This record gives sequence, structure tokens and C-alpha cells, in this order.
Amino acid sequence: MTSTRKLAKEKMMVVEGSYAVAHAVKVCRPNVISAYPITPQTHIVEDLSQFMADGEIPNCEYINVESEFSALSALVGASAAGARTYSATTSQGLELMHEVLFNVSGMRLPIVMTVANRAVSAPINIWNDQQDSISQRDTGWIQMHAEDPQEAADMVAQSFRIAEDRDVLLPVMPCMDAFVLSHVYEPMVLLEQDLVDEYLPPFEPEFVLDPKNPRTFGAFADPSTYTEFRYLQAKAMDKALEKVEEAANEFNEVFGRYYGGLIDEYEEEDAEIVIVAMGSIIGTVKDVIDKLRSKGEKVGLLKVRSFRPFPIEAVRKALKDARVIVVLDKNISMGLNEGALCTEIKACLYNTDIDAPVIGFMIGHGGRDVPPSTINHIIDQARDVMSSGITVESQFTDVREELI
Amino acid sequence: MKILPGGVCEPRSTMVNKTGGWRTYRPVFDYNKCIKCKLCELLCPDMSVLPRDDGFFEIDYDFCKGCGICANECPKDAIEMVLEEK
Amino acid sequence: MKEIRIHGRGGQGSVTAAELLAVAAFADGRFSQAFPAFGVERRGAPVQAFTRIGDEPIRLRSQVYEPDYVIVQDATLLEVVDVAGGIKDEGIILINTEFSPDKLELDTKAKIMTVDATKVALDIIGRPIVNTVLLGAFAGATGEVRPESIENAVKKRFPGKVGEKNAEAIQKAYEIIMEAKP
Amino acid sequence: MRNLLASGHRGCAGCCNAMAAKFTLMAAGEDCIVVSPTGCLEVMTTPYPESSWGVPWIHSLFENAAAVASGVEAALKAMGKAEKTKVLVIGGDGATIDIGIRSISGAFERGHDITYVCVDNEAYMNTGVQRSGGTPFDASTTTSPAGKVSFGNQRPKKNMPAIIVAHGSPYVATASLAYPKDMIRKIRAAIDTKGPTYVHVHSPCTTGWGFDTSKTVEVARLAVETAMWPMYEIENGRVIKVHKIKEQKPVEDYLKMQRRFKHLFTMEGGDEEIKKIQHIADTNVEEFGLIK
Repeated sequence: MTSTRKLAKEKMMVVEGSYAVAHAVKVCRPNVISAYPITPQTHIVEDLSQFMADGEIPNCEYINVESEFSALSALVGASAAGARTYSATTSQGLELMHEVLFNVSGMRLPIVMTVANRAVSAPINIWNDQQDSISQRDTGWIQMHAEDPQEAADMVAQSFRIAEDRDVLLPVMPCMDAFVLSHVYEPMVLLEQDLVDEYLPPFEPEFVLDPKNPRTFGAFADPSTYTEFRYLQAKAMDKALEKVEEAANEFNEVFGRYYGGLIDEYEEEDAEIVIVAMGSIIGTVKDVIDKLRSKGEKVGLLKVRSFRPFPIEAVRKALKDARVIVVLDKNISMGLNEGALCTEIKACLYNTDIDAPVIGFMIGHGGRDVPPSTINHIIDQARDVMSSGITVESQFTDVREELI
Repeated sequence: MKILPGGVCEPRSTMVNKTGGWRTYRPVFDYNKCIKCKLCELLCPDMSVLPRDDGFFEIDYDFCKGCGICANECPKDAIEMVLEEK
Repeated sequence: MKEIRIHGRGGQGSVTAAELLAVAAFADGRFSQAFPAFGVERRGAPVQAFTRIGDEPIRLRSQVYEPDYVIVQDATLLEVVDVAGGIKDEGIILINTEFSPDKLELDTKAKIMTVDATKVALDIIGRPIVNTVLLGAFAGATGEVRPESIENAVKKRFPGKVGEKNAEAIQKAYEIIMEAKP
Repeated sequence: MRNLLASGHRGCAGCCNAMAAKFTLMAAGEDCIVVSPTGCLEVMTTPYPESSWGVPWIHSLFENAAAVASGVEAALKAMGKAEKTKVLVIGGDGATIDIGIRSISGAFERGHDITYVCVDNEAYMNTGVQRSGGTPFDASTTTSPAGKVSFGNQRPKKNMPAIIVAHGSPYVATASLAYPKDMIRKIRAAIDTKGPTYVHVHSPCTTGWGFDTSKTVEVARLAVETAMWPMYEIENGRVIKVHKIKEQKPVEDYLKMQRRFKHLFTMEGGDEEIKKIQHIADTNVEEFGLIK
């Protein structure tokens, strides 16, 4: 199934992406929101605090913490006490949370935290890339990437559903590209309270901090049990694979919008060149593909929606007939000198019958714009690979040679 | 044992861990001297001084680690630390 | 799809103008997208904002390089910013100035139109707020949006007397441009 | 009263942390939620799957206990359970005075209704007696050892209660394990005071300080009697009560019981150092009017 949207124009209004996300949080009925300002996530938490100031979020406390470290730490306590919890952050803020991220997933607390993906210092840069969340890939959070602001908002409700599922109980990081999605105004449907109530059951955890049943959270595990804790966490991630799909499908049933589950495919079935990408670049790539298709070129798109858990089987299935696989990454693993998505794609094709060449392009670092011409240029190189094989496995795109 | 999500533990479950084996000296009450002041019970870091129905106390040797705080602090020297015979 | 670039200075409401234009176009039954040039500019510095208007949902998320229309909120920007940069030959540059187009030296094949939005704003609103006023002129100059939709968007955004005054100024700027049109 | 801290914990014989936690829970009662940062108390009471705690308890990280507590408090408030259930932190000096100070500062500034109990044994005992911001002048630790050219830790103890007072806390007190009833009363007063409150408990550690396991209370008492540890209560910034000393004992009485100060009695120039420590005690006497 490919992404579908019932365009209910009478329900749509032009709002900022951050506002749509904040509204989605509101109708998910959170109990505790914590926030520390950091550009460009601020609009989300500002809108939420305005909702609080206007009395629009009942049974909710909003904590203005003194750091991102405490933003997430406060939610550890709140979530363990049985609250539905939300925060949003980006870049340096997310990196400051690094230790807490592990703690949250290890304690199996279903916190949802939007990440407005931004580059990481140094040099300091407030613009979009995905280095921040990609660098947190091993912290045990479910990590999903939205292609547009409507999906970023809808993903909040889906995230709570996935996170709080008793077979999962893992935190979720719905990611949206900074500025490109967080600061854009466009027609969107604001999630309807009645439909969200139908879609998202109340948070009723099995274990809570409760004097009537005084349990201990966060115990110390020695080598005799630590392995099993890690194993169970990994199993929960496996379980999340089907729950991500389920959350997307049921969202479609209730709201009439679908963006893919673990992945989405666009003009992919007979594609010789398949572009693999995540986030806001998807829309631009789709426009480019439409133009190329109209000229009869077999180019398609595999959108990776769930980066963690990584949808190995779905990716293999989607790529089985590709002749060249082109991976776009708004991040880089220094020393390997390729993007994380590229590495993952290659890894999941190994030990299979698929032997299509995989080439990686690192794009859009620190807000460098990715116009259609850049995508076209990348596809030109993919055509060369199809005819004469790989020369460069992974490379930067649009490097300004005159500065080097 | 089955690991619960997040490693939640049941309350007061260290009671299965009998720390009495750590002891070198054991406290022994001299009830003739004891004035039932309860200080030993209050100060015991191992919660192993237990009240009896008659108002006196007894040592829970399952848990007493033999630190000797009770004997050291007893205002009437009613507790003697005696070398454990193993 | 049409692409619009708005030039202004920090604090002049360029982003708001881009947003209101998107709201108005959507009210007209079209699809739209508005976004700022994401920067760290402070009050007074030259800034840009963009709007896209089309008949299909807009997926493109890159910046605007070859706009169909350019709106310039402040003629002093002509000295410091290449407001005509990348504009299509058949495009329109709408500039807030008291001067007529032939008095402006701009190296472009695009059509230049001018309106003294500052005067309109001072006369009607009483303050030199031109971002909304220029949208009325834009409606007249391009026909991409209905002036009523601009007025409604502005009245919804600024309820009460402020919105009413703005709407009046928008209508006035629209009329000025319509009269000036050949 | 049923002990809300169970036997079977892995604390050392004579453990100050166990005593401090026991007294704190005696003050708090059953209807509370306790947050503990990483440290001896956490490790010794919760080796999975066991727990000594008879009240709901949570550990997250070393440096975030106050933030976690503020989240628990906010959740209780949001869900309408805040009025009765009290939220406490019981944490060591490292977690409080050093690594956790940012999250404490934030939580106290925000005014959460929590009570923070610092169990101060004046070094990082959980990792093997390294110096902390709570380590007193001239104490020898594994990272501030006495040596041929050093008398040990060369900085005075950080004044954490004053820092908390500066946050506008409505109730700040210092207490000692040697005065359990006083300590319990103060913690109860802290809990009963709305807003973020703080009790700093001087807690001698048999292992880290080097004294016999039976002497935990005795050493604690000597700290008070020598005026090395002044006990006071501060309400809304004003000292309302001070624990008076009948007859101030010389600091040698306190120092000579502990291995961490042994070098002061064996090294040349040690007597001069002891005079400096006596000066610290005398300053406490003067500042708080400790002598009757």
C-alpha cells in the first residue's frame, strides 16, 4: 500500500507544522509535558504552553525545566508514576539527553518526544539535518521519520499507541526535519479529539509508582540478569515492527490518512533505480520521480519511515528487483564516511540474493538546501552505475570545492 | 524468576537475603540490665532488633551483621558482642 | 505551481505575509505552502519568506530559486538585496515605493509594479504596517488570489478594529494596482 | 512501626545509608514515593530482582534525582493524587552536591513540593572513597590522598544547605545520624512544609572514613559535639533553631577516631593543620551560636 490521503479540504486549515504537532499532543491527552527551549523545536512547546495557559489541556502539568537533561529525566519520574508524557527537542538538546535516552528505554517507559532534526555542533548550526537523532540510534528508542508536517502531527498519536502497547513499552521519537517541516505553513487537518479518543486508548500501565502497591523501579542488574534485560528490550523492538504497521493501518481506518507503516513505496514496483530516503526530502524526490516517469524512466522511491526498529524484511522485499539502489542520508558516520541509512541498507541486503549495487549520497548537512536539481544529478550518477558499475560507494553531495 | 518489563521489583524482597552470615561478633542481650529504651531497635541499620511482647528485644540473627552499634550505644551496657563460633 | 518570494526586514512581518497569502490561496480552493528563509536574523536585518500556490498538494520542500513573483516591503532593500534574483522573465516584482516603476533601476526582464503601501497604511491604519497592504496589491497585480480572501485571512488573524482597518487598506491597495494596470 | 526499609540489604555492617534511609522512612510513613540517585544506597538496596524498599521507589541516573522527583510530583498533581502522597529524594553527597546540583537547582527554583534528603558521607563511597564537593578539609580520600607534600583534600566542604537557602526553600535543616529523633522530626517538618525542602544529614561511613563498624553513631555525635557539624533549621531564609552544645569538645576527639585524618597525627606539621580544622569548628560555633 502506498501513502493515501483523503483530502478533506473542509477540515483543513493553513497552520504551522509545529502548531499541528502541538495540537496533536494536546488531543492525545498528556498528563505531564516537560520542555526546554531550543531552536527550532521551540514553536511546539510554546504552542503547548499557550494551550496550557488557555486551560485547553485538562489534567496536565507543564514543567519548564532547566535543561534538556532534566526535561527527559522529569518524564522518567512522571511516566513511572503513570502519566502520559511528552517532550520535544533537537540537536544539542537531544545529545545532552543521551544518557537519559538509554535509561528511559531500559526502564521501558513509553515516553513520546518529537525531535525536530537539526545539525550538531561544532560548528554550531541551527539548520536541518538528521545527525542528531541518527546518533541516538542505539539508545533503544523507536525512531520514525515524517515526510511532511501532517505526517509529523499524525505520527504523535501513532507514537503513543506504539509506545504504550504492552507488547512494546518503548519510548518513541517521531522525527521531523527542522524548519523545513517545523516552520512551514500549509493546509493540514488538525487531529480531531473524538477520533483520537477512538484511536488511542487511555494510558493504563501495569506497574506504577503507587504507595498502595509499593514497587521498585530502576533496580541494579548484575551480570546474571543484564543480558536478559537487553534481550527482552531487543524482543520488544522486534514486536514493534508489527505494531508500527498496525498503528499506521488503524490510523488509516480512523482518520483516512496513511503514509506507510515501516516503509512506504512510490513508483517502486518496476523501478530500476530506487532511491531510499527518510524525512522531508521525500516530497521533493517524488516530484522529481514524476517528471522522470513522464519521460519513461523507471525511477522509484523507498521511504524508510521506521529507522528503529529497522524494517529489514520490508526493505529486502521492496528492493528485490532494483538494479541500482541510491541511499540519501542527512548524516554521516565519521570514519566510515557514509550515512547511517546507507550502511543499514547494505547490511540488510548482505546474505540475500539481491546483488544490486548500493551507492550513498550525503546531502543536506546543516540546512544545505536539496533542490530537485541535486536529486536529478544523483540519479544521473545512478544511471552511470547501472551501465558501468560503482566507482564511488559513498560521497558528499554539493560540496563547494572552492572552499576546500 | 521472570524479568518484568523495566525490571520492576516487589517490595521488601531482600528479606530472602539472609545477611546473618556476614557476622563475626554476635550481640547478646543481658535482660537484667535492659531498660527497654528502644535505642538498639531504633539505631540498627539492618532492622534486626525485634521487639518482643514483654517489651524487651531480641536479635534477628538471620539478618544481624554484627556491626555492634547497638552494643556501643546501649546506655546500660546491656548488649555484649560475643565472637561467633562457626 | 507559482512561487512567491517576499523581501522585508526583520520585524516587518514578511513571514506573516507569506502565511496569510497561503491562507488566502487555500481559501480560494487552491493548495499552498509558506515558509521563512530560516535564519538567525534579528530585527531590522533583511529577511525573506516564501509562498507556493498550486492546484495540487505541494510536496516540493526546497527553497525558491526562480520565483514567479517577488514582493518587496521596503524599497531601501533594493540597495542591499538582489530582489530580482532568479525571477522568471514573465514574472512580476511588486515594490512598496512612492516612485513609479520607470524610476527604479532594476536589471530584470520581469515586470515591475509599484504601490505606495506605506502611504496607504498611514492613511488608513495609522501605522506604517505594509505587509498586509502589499498582499492586496499582490492580489491585484497577479490575480493569483482574491482580495476578499486576503481580507478574510487578515481579519481572522487580527480580529476587531485592527483587522477591519487592515482589510480597508488591502482593498485600497488592490484598487490602486488595478487602476495602474494597463 | 513496620520498618519500611527491609532487612537483607547489602549495606556494610554499621552502614550510615541504611540508618539514614530507615529514619527518613520513619518520618515519611507509607504514603510516599522515594527517588534515589545512583550511589551506595541504590546499589545495596536494589540488586535485581530484590528490593529493600517498602515504599514505591525509583532510581534513574546519578545526576537527575531531583528532576525525576519533580516529574513524579507533577504526575501526581496532574492525576489528582498530590495532596496526600509525598515525594522524597534520598541521595548521597556526590549526587547532591556535585553531579546533581543542576537538576536540584532547577527543581527547587520551580518550587515542586518535594523533600530532598542528602545523606552526606563526605566522599564517593560507592566507587571507592573518592573526593567529593562534600569532602572536608584535610580528609584523605583515594583521589585526595595525604602524601609527602599533601595533607589530603585542600578545599573546604561546599556549603550545600546555604545554596538551597539561596533558592528560597521554605525549610532547610541539617541533621545527624547521632540524633535520630531530631532527624526524624526535621524530615517530618520538611515534608509538612509545602514546596521544595531540604534536610542535609551528616552520615559517617565506617568504610570510607575508617572507623569500627560499631562507631557510626559515636563518630556522628562527636562531629556535633566538636562543632564540626552544626545542626540548625532555617525557615524562609531565617535560622529558627540551633542545636546547642553544652561543652565544645576539641576537634582532635573527632579526628583521631578516623583513618581519613590519621595523617594529621603522624605527619610533621599535622598539629598546625588540626588548628586550622579547629578554626573551622570555632567559626561554626560563632556563626550559629552553638554554645549554650
